[in-house]
Amino acid sequence: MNKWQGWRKIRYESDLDPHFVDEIASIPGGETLYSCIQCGTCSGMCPISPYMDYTPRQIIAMIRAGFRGEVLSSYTTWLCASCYSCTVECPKDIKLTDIMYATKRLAIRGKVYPKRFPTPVLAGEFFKAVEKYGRSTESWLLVNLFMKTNPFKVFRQMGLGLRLFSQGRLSLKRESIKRRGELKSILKVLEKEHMVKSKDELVSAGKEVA
Amino acid sequence: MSTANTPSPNGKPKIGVYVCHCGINIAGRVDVQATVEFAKTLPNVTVATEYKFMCSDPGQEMIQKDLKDGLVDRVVVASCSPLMHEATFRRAMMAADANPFLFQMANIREHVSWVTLDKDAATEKAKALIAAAVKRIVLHRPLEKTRVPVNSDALVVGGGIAGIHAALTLADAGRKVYLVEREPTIGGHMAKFDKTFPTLDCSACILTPKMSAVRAHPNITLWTYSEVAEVEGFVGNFQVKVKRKPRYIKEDLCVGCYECVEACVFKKGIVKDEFNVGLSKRRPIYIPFPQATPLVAVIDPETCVQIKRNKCKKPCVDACERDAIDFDQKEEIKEIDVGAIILATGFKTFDAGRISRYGYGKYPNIFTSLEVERMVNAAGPTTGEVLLKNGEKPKAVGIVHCVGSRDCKTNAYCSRVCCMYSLKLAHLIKERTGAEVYNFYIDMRTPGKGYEEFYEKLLKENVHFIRGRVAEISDWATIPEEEGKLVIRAEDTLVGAVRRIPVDMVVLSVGMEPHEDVDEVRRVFNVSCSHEGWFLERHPKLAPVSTFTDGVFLAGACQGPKDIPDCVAQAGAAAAEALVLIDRGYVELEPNTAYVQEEFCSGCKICLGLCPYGAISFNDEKNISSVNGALCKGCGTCVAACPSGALQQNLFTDEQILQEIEGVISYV
Amino acid sequence: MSYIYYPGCSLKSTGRAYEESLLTVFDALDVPLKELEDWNCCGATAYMSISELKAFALSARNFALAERQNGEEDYAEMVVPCAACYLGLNKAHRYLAEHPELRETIDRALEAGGLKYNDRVHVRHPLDVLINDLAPDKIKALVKRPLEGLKVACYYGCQLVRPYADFDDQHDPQTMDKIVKMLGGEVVDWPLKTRCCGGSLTGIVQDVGLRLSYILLAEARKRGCDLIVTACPLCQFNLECYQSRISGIYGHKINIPVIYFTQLMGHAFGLSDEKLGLKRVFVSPSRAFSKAEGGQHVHG
Amino acid sequence: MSDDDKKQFEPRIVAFFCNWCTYTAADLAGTARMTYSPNVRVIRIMCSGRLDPQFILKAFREGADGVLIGGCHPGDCHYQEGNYKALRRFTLLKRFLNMMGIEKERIRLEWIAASEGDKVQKVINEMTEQVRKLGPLKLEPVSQLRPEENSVPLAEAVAVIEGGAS
Repeated sequence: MNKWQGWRKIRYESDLDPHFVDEIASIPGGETLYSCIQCGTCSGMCPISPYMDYTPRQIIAMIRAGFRGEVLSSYTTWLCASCYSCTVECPKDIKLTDIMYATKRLAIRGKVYPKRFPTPVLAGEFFKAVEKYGRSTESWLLVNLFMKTNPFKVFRQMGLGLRLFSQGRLSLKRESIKRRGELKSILKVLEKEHMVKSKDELVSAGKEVA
Repeated sequence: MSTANTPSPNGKPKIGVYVCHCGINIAGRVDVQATVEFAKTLPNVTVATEYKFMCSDPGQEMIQKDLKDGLVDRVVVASCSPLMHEATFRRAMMAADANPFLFQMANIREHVSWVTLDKDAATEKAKALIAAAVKRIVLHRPLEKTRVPVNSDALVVGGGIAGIHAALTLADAGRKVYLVEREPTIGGHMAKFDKTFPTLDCSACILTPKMSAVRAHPNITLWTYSEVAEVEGFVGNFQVKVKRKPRYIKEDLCVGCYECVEACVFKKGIVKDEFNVGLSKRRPIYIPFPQATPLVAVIDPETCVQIKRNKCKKPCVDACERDAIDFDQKEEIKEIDVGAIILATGFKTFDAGRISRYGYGKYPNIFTSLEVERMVNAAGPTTGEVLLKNGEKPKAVGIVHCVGSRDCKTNAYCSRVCCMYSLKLAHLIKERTGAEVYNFYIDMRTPGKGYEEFYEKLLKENVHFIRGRVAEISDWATIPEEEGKLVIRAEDTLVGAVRRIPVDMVVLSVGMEPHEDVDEVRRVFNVSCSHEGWFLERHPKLAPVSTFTDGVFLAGACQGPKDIPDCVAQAGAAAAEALVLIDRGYVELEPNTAYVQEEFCSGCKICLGLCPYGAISFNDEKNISSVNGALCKGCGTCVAACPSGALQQNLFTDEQILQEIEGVISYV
Repeated sequence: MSYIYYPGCSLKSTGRAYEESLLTVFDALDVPLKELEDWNCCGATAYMSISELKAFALSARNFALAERQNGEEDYAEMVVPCAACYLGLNKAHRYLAEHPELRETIDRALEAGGLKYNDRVHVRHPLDVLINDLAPDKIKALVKRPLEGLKVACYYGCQLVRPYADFDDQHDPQTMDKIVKMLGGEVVDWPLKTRCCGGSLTGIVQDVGLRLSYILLAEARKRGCDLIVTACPLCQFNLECYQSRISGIYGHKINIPVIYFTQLMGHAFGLSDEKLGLKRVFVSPSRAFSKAEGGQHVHG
Repeated sequence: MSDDDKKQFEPRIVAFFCNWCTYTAADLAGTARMTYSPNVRVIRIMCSGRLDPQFILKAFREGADGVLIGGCHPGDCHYQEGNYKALRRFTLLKRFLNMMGIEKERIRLEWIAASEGDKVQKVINEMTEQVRKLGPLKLEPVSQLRPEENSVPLAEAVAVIEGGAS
């Protein structure tokens, strides 16, 4: 964006989504989200917040204010390494790591996550493998990942890879469980269900929606 | 007696039902109209009407008029909780020459309109409660309150600023006061402070005169190093047992000359000095501080060689010209009778060690606010200097707010005083050391006279304020400038960036907590606690210093975090409430006592063992039990136990309750 | 007490050494570990990002299998060495107990697979078992090569003690420290015990991931430690395998062996490097070890 | 609310709350505007120790589907130990009610301190749901019993218990 246009934009209430917070809060234990006092402990504890486009605290403020687009397309949730230091130290017992998962899932559902950013891709590949074989095979996971994001990386990682192979710490043999059918039928049940409830789901569940 | 007072001469009761809107508090959820129409259909109801505020004068006058006009002889008011306004309406009845116990309240606010979402459901529930009241009141009989004289002496528990002020107020009013303090001296936390916010006037200068006034006052009996062990009796007539721990010094002889302390075989301190919160050490025989009241030495049995092993040269004894030292002193129990009790047992500070990421106890230069209060005190261990453990002055100091406050893992509440004392300490530290001072806060809370102005003063003094709760404190250095420092990591939420701030000293502004033994204490005095452990006032707004036990009042931080001005104000209020009780000279007891219907008593004696107050005695020739109304407190346990139903309880007879049950269920 | 062993995907590949050393050491302590039959992925981090529900279902299947394998015993003690799996399973365990709505959904899913979970599982970490189930002197008794003079930094990582583990302090954990002391080693005090190593970011968002690992390695070195012990395959991988690249990127030569606490135990017990997977390392601990042995006689 | 919600069974529950703890807690719940199900009707007694077993029978006979009793926590009784007496009677009465075919889920004793408004809310909601699941109380035996009939065996039983108390 050009400097003279200014970086900050006025956010119009009509562009915001007042129910965004209710959706996020619908995860188990999510209701504590409403009691955030913006103290910043989460961002202070987070080892990665300096690299995020919004600090975890800002993400909560934006969720509460209904900045759906900004939150779901932000890099923040995809940089979260799930170390849970925010969750452990939050004075209001807000399950911030779970909230990050929730935003990740919404971002994927809404296809608004940062494209070509490796973490969502990794998640996708991991998911597919486990869905199919019940276990993940690290070698294949990495290969697929780099093919999808940046093929040249494969070569940069090659040295490391070979060394691991030589030590028997990587192998191309597919890990898999025996009773794949059993797992398949279990996961099938959950195909249509989501932990984060959309506004309509909330209303039909008789929850009070702001 | 007026006609209204003798209920329904023709045997037919005339019941008036008055439904209160309480503005929209009730009318907002309950269809008052409907309840009135419903009440009209109930048997024996002669008047059923409504009003915006029944407790207001016009409201009361409505009732009084109907009573005077003989339209009604029994009154049901459907409004708030009886704990709120029963007394009000009973007074109104009396003013109209009606017996106040021909009255019943239906609680359709606290128990209905405020707790029910659905309007229809609320209205139905209100109807049920009204029906119940109407059914039961038919069986009410006129009763007289019994009057019991009040003992004019008072007991104040706790010798902090609140207890001191309450005791002096009562004593100045000419009442005899017993002031009981657990520690060897009175003064409490305030005695430890150097300055007080926001005026920065010297704490000792305003407190010590009050302390010596206590000592000197002819009406005050001061028992330090003592605890209340037992309380019996009831409002106006408490029997109290006070345990006086042996201090191994004859209080009447000791003049506090320090000779014994100097003479002790230990030439310097060996145990951590409670008064200096561990920043210095004291000897086994000691005087807490030079202005201690009483200025009397005390011997700590845990460390005194003579008391522990009975082999010491006892130089202290030789040193004492007044022979005040007495190793044979034993614990003694004092028994006193008082009419009123004021609890002013105060608080303890939060144990900073509980938050491991703040490194208290791990890094030497991390202090609690109370420790720094002692440090900045001219009479303290560093004679007023703010020093690091190595004796140097800090160049940068971080003050961390809300340690043990506003945190669901420790204490969810705000401790109310930390923001202000942190500002005070920031000012004093800057003044004494010229260091850069950083305050880390979540919200600045300065609601008080001159408080916001004090905040502004600090802003102008260029103290740094960072809005962000500290995440971590450690000696982990990432750049050369951080080497050898304590690094405070927090998000500056106003900037939106994480900051690492290297400092030499950290002050943890610890919050206020109830004492550990609060549960035992409250049981001694029969008062309740909030779930945090603060003593519970009778009503948060209208009875802030009363408790649910008549005659027991609250003052100071034992009721919740408070600063000095609030403690003093509340202590004054508690003293005034106690005086109201004492000066009236008598208390009227609720006539809800038990009585025996002799003709039904089978003499099975079951009731005898049940009464906790020994109010029931057995008449052998008549072979029946009888109840002493003066001793009966009206719990009704014996009544429930009586197999032949001979025992009954005024205002809660079996029949009245059975009627009430019918009322709440089968009114339609 | 018999234990059911849940390896998780990493311990079958990059973390093989962890599995080898764990089984060997637990054998030596004669605490048999029996692998969970047909176990599946725990539903870790990456998976959760797509469907938390399915992630819980994956954990639930493992619980159901564990109960079945456990037979009549009232609780299946499920030993989970991988920190990520431990967290994933522990979280599922907790949530299934605390959130009936979720539980109901998951039960339905399991049913479709002909399985049932009856809350008869305990999720345990090896550290938890070693410190809380074993006789205190049992470990000491086996030490043949005490680690005298060896400066060890215990690195717990994040997911092991946070947020659902209840066997250790979440900010300043102690169990691994205790074990190192039992082995005669010296524990280096450092404030980064539980700071995140970068997790999967090291591989995919390297500017961030590798920096996090670098911070840990640099501080460990500064505190003068000879060796870092971990209890997590990913932490071990990040801190060890990327060491040379990290040294390159940040122009700061770092060469610290990073091994599993089980490998360190095995070594102190005098067990062979092969059995402990100590041949599968990038940075060899042998120099550190020899420092410890400083001339004293070495048994078997 | 959907139609079948409207149609759902609304149990009638009578509660006996002691004046000093539970009744006060209920007031607190009100002051704090904690909404809960309207099915419970509270009757105030000075102490849970006043609770005469016949009150509970009466309530059921009058058509209550459940009875809730609230007293001070053990050790907190305003009258020293009335709540212990209540507990004793409660335990016995439960057995009796069972004989009469009244499920034990229909009667509940809770210690609720003056500060525990939230507990009042929780208990009342739970109790309502619990009783709703059981459905309306259908009880021939009780309706046939004359008050004087049932009061005799009960009184004796109570006597035994209280005797044990003294």
